[in-house]
Amino acid sequence: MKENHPVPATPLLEINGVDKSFGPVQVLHDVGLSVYPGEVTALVGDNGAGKSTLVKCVSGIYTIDSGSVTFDGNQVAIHTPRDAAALGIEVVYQDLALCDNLDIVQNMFLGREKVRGLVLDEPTMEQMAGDTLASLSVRTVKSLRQLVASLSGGQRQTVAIAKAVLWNSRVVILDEPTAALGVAQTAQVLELVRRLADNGLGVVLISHNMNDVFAVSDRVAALYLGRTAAQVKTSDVTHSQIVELITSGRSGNLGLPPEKPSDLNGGVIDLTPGGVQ
Amino acid sequence: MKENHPVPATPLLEINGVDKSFGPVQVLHDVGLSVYPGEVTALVGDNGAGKSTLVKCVSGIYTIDSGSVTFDGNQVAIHTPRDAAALGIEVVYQDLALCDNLDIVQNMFLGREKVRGLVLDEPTMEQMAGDTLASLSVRTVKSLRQLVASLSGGQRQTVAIAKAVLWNSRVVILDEPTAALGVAQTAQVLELVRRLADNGLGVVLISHNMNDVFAVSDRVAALYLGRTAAQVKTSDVTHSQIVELITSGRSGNLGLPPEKPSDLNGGVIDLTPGGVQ
Amino acid sequence: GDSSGDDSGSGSGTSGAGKVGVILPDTKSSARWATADLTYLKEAFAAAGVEADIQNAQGDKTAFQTIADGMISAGVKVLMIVNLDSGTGKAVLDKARKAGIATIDYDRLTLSGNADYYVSFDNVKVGELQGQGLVDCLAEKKYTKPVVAELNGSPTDNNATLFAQGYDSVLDPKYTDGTYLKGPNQDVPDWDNTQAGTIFEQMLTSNKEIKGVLAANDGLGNAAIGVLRKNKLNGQVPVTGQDATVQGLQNILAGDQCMTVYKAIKKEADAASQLAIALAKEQKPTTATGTTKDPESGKDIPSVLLTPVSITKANVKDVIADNYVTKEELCKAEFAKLCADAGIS
Amino acid sequence: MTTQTTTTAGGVTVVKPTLAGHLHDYWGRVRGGDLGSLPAVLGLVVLSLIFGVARETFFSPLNFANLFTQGAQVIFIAMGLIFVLLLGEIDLSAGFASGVCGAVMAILLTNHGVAWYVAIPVALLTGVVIGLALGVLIAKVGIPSFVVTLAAFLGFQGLLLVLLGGGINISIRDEFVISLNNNNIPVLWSWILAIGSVAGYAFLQFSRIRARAARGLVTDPLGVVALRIGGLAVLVLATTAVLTQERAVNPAINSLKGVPIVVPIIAAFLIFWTFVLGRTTYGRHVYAVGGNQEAARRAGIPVDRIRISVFAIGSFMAAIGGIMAVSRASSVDPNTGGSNILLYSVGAAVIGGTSLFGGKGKVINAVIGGAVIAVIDNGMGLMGFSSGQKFIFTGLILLVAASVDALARRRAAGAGTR
Amino acid sequence: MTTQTTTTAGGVTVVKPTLAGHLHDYWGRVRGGDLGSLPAVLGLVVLSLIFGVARETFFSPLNFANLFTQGAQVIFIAMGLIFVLLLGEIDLSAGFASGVCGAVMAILLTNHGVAWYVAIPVALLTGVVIGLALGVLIAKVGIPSFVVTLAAFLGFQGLLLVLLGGGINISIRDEFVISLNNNNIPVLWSWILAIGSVAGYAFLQFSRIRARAARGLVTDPLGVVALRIGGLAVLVLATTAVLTQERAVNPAINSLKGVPIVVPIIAAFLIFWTFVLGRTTYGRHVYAVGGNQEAARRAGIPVDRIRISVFAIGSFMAAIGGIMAVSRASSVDPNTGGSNILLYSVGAAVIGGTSLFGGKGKVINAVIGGAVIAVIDNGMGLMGFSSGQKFIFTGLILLVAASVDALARRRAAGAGTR
Ligand SMILES: Nc1ncnc2c1ncn2[C@@H]1O[C@H](COP(=O)(O)OP(=O)(O)OP(=O)(O)O)[C@@H](O)[C@H]1O
Ligand SMILES: Nc1ncnc2c1ncn2[C@@H]1O[C@H](COP(=O)(O)OP(=O)(O)OP(=O)(O)O)[C@@H](O)[C@H]1O
Ligand SMILES: [Mg+2]
Ligand SMILES: [Mg+2]
Repeated sequence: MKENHPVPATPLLEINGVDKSFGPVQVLHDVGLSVYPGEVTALVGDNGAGKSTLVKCVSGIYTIDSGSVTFDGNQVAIHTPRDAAALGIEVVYQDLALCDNLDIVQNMFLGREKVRGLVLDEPTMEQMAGDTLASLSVRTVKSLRQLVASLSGGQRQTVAIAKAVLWNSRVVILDEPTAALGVAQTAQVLELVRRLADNGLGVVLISHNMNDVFAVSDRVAALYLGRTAAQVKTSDVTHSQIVELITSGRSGNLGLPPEKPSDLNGGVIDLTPGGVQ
Repeated sequence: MKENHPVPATPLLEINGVDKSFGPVQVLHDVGLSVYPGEVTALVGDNGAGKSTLVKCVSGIYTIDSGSVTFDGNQVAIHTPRDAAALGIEVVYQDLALCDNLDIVQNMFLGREKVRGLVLDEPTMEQMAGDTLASLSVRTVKSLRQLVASLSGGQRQTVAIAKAVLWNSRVVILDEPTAALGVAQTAQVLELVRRLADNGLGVVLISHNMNDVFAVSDRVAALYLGRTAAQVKTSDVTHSQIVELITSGRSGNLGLPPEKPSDLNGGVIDLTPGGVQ
Repeated sequence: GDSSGDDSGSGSGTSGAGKVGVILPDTKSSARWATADLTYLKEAFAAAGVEADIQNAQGDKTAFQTIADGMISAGVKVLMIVNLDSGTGKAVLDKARKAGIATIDYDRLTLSGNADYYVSFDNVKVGELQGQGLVDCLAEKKYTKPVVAELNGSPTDNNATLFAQGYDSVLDPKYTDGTYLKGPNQDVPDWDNTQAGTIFEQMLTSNKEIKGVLAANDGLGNAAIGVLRKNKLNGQVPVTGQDATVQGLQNILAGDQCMTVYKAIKKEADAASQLAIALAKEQKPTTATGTTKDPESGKDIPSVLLTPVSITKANVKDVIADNYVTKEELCKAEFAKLCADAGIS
Repeated sequence: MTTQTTTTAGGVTVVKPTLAGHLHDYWGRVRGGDLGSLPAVLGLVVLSLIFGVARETFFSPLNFANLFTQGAQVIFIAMGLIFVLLLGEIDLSAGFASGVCGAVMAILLTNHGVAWYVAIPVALLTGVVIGLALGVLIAKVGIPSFVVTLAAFLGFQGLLLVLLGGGINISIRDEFVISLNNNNIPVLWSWILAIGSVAGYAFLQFSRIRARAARGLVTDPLGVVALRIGGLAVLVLATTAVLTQERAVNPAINSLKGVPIVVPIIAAFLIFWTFVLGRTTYGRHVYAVGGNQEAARRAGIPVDRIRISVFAIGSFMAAIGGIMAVSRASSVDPNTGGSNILLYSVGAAVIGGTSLFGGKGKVINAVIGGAVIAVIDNGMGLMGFSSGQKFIFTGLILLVAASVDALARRRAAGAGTR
Repeated sequence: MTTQTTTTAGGVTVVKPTLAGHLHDYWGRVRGGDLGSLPAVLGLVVLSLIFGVARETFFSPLNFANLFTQGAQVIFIAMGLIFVLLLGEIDLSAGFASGVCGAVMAILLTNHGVAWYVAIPVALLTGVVIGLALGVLIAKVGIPSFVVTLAAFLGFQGLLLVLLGGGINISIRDEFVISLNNNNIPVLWSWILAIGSVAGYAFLQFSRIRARAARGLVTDPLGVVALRIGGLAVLVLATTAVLTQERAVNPAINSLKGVPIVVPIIAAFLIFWTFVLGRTTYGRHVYAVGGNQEAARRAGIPVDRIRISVFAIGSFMAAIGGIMAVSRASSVDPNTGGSNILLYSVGAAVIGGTSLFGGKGKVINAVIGGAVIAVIDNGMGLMGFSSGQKFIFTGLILLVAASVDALARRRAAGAGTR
């Protein structure tokens, strides 16, 4: 599936030196990430490494404490999700964020409803939603007018994905999009991810599944305890190297310098007996 | 990891002919499932097949419309989660159901707090929680007193799992427990699942990941559109047979009889162009 | 309107007199407290050069006590209260007495309160005037066996009970001897005019024969008149009132209301402020010539008692003459002619 | 049961809708606990029967007409509150805001001799400004709405006293304003309006079917549409028939017939706001913010602006309620909008089926719930109880009406949708 | 910054707590928007300064002592409401429930000549029964608490009227009851209680440290503990010092000094309920049900029973509030517990930092919020405004106090914890 593009010179989205604290807890330390058009960048890291936090910083849900975000060569300030959407950044969040009191179609078009004059154009929306869901192998939805509150875990996830890919965006970020999906649906989503990149979009895929990462990604960026451990071409690394980067932040000459625990996260509890330190 | 037990004659938990409707929509049709002590039973099925609904019926969150649940040879009526807990059935739900306003320790001991006289015994609980989390490879929690609202997706999942295995139960049901987990944590959880079964518990594992299913399960039960497609020994089937059971409800001589669409789910929309019918 | 207590009480006023604290009850039972009493008392104290802090408890007993606490701690020499109920009134008076403060019951007697003085209109008398007024108006209409509806004041207001006592003493004999038929009789919570409208509308719906309405004050009267007007019955069904408000007087001029009761509040206020001023100057008051017997404790309280006046179309001009209501307010627009007809110039 | 399937736009196969299928689905939903306003309507019927048996005048046309004018203020305030409640917020100041707006109108009319077509817009504008101010404090400064509107509740109570010069009543004489909540539409026009509205509804239904059919989408079966139109027609025409009866206390003196003017005003606002909530982007966003504020924010919805706007709508509708109250009392006093008006209004919305936690509710809830409140108030007025008994019975009846609802919905618990 | 680590039970490595670290963390939390009751306390200080500057009597010992007796009813009702609010429910009837319970006591005392030690328990029992009834209707029948308690609000208002025979006042003469919210503790005993409570707190703190240290768990550094104890000591002793001043207006007639009796009563309930919420299984379950009812249900918590119990606690505390109100007024009338008492009580809880959406709140919030309300009420009383102005200013000041809170918490938005 993967094709070889000539790597474009400038990244579409570039994040540099981002710090982010929640109260006394610093979660991101000087994190960087580059997303190139036409490529799938896999963002990997252990649970709690800070992947979702980074995504939320980029999409305007959290404000960053320091650091810069460059889009298309221009430094940008993203304060709200509207700003991100205006730039063409579309995100599938891990905590899906659907409105339980609305139905599938209403959720998919939320914030970008189709109208005819003043009136909502329900038929058009219903049609477009049906088409998109069908392309994602959704087969068990009872009705497009079902409330999302009553959907199964996987169905909810599909709605969230479908919602993000409905639009003409330039960067699509997917935070563990296949976590709850069945076999067929997972395959469809991975194919979709690849197709988006092939259409020239910048795609960021967060996943804990190394098979998926190696199947579709062009680059891998690894986070370790809130720091960028490495960003490399997928073809340059092996499966076990990535796993090492994820679990210890280093792998051979890749990764962070040897650690001094007191420098890392101020208050990390090392729960594994005999772990850090 | 898997060991060969002599299969016990009677299942620990047996579900027979369960129907469940939500208003006009029937989600489970005449579903059966047997859980044997000392075994891991994998419950598989496509998104929206009814796995989570079945689990919730067993754990007393939903009341079943008809059918019977037999525990340890006796027919039982499970009306509330308390009833299920009293029988020794412990569940990790897909929609984790943690109290966001409580911290990790408080969530883990919710409903079964340790007390000394009238007063909560916080030190004991903190200690036990720490030990359990450590055994699940949790390394990035800032403090055991962190509110679960501020945990990452994987950290929340770990807390939910840890909560369920803290107790001396007889049946443990895990609904997609590894969906959000990192590589190391996933391995730990699978090992834990096997260990629970080896200790004589009945374990039900719901997963979309066939590798995991084959790695730890003794039996596989497949649901297709709310019906039991098959319940077989894992060693008797192949990877592709299971996938076929999941996606079409049949595989060779296994599975449901050829379908009549009007018989299945009253109002299923077939969204894949040219699908059912 | 504002009180004159603009610098904190150090105890001594400009003329060497102590400060006076006045607590008025509410603004809902009657408009007088916020308008008439406040103005007259303020004027009287200002004229005498006595510092006064005048506040309104807004019908809230807790607030009433809180205000009293504040005045006592601000060091007033005289405390004049219009109690919301005897219980809180007594609590306040007791506290004041313990602090060595002279006390005056204004308008309402605090049972067992043992205030030093009492100044009031007779509220039962007010009710009697209302009852008599209605009797007169019904006689004028020459209805036989008219059905009379009663729209009482707030069930939580003790004065409403006193008014009812007064008018029932006039009406009950008429019911018993069959001259009048007893119609619906309901209380209006909080003296709420909107609710009064609904309550009266329902009275009229359930008993279409209502020929007279005993409304406890002008606001309630106006609510009843509104419903009557909708049914084009205004003017044919006499309605009573109280307080001589602009609204009530206009309704009287228009012929929709039969009477109101005018309490020369200025006289009451002047009498009370004279007492207070004397006490503040540590003189013995000479105006309290009468006495009132506290029905609970049986004690005689030195009193100044004033008489209320019944107002009909014929003597509306008296209210103007008293400057209680100005001609400009009353004789606006379409009322100019009616005023002239009533002899108001 | 065998179901026929049909194909709709995009090649999607769905069950073919039939009349029987619709009824079956509805019954399934009802059994499953999704009852809409059915229980409130049931409660209304039960209450009416009780009062009707206890006092025969309850069912007289006069009393029926009174119901509308008596309930108008609460219904208008509740309509506005629906928007606020949809966001999971509360507006404790709505009652006194209606009083303030009513007082503004009365003062302009009476003290300044301004014409109604100036006074009413100014009062409405006052409402909008109040709402905007509340909304900004809540959305931008971030104070909880309970506290802001509690402060406003106190503030407006004071403002009303100050506006009314410390507690006097102001009477209004303007014929137009008084007519709003007192007079009736002539009988002929009553019928024209009634028939026109039914015809309009039928036209909308059929044109919707035509439009969907033209796009190849699934359409409701004709039987269902006919049932809907028929139901509405019966309701509207029966109401009109009753209200066009002579109902004067003394017909010799004064004829009283026709639909009260306030009825079409309520209907107009009901239709307008239902349209806004159901068919416009704005309405969709209100539901979204109420359902999951974070999801709405992530979808790029300007959450703060939506929040401010619902308070503006709330206070605007409160202003209309205030105008109606002043019209009915033909005067304004410091208690206009006070007493139980606020609690009754919120109660009307909640009894009608609106959730206090946001995301769930319709404008019709305000009307149905308001009707329940008005019926209780009206019926209690006919019973001739003492105040104490009246309060107790009102509470009890409210409880009974709500229990009908709650018990009907209890099946929902079994369906796991509690 | 280099942090030292230490090992605690189970071999878990954690950061070693130090005084500096604690302060740093606290500052971090404050910057991050986790302010606890700091803003409310700040608001209290600001308000006191304003009133103190405007009216010097505000700071007199007499006025200070008045504050407690004036605020008692609201504080007690608010304490009970905290439990109800923690579940995301509301109790609109708490005000009148307090009135009813007060009336029950007064009737027993005055009309039936019963002794206080019978009358008070009966009144408290009445409160519990009321709460249980409300709770059952809400939890078992499933009617929303807003509707049930609105009905109860009306019902109790009526019941109060009926109990009081249609509107009369009942005075009480019982010295004990009157003393509750009017009299003071002798000066000697005031000091004994004050010093005893500080010593008790210190003892608890140290024994906790010893117990944890004995189990090898992390303990708070001594500096932090000393700061806490010292802070409490300053507060308690300073208050006692002021309250033991002679504060009679005319000491020759009557001496007035000592801590008002109501102060230790408030303190006792504060400590008791704080213990229940923070250190018992029951309290934990209340938070769990408030935070996520479904999660609590799945954890096997008897959600319905918890729900019923909080209403019982709410009405029980309302009964105490009612007794205090009757004590202070030495009488009961149909408006006891009416007026703004309810809104003030809910307002006190919310201003103190309790969420209306459940799961977040502490009993101390009721005391701090109640103090804010009492200070506003007390200060406004000293200012000598007209009623209209007073309402307006009360509203404005409430708003200002809440803005301090909201603006301080706005930083939380930046930290994404909005
Ligand atoms: N609001 C918050 N307040 C405090 N800490 C937080 C908050 N949100 C996240 N954290 C902490 O920040 C760290 C990073 O969280 P994040 O959700 O970014 O992890 P992640 O890499 O997405 O993990 P996962 O793979 O489990 O989803 C975690 O340790 C988490 O506990
Ligand atoms: N409360 C409900 N009301 C109506 N339909 C529901 C409800 N809950 C679930 N469903 C429907 O029931 C079907 C089964 O859902 P369930 O959650 O059991 O699926 P699942 O097998 O767990 O799927 P997944 O793998 O995606 O988690 C789905 O089609 C879902 O839409
Ligand atoms: Mg994540
Ligand atoms: Mg599932």
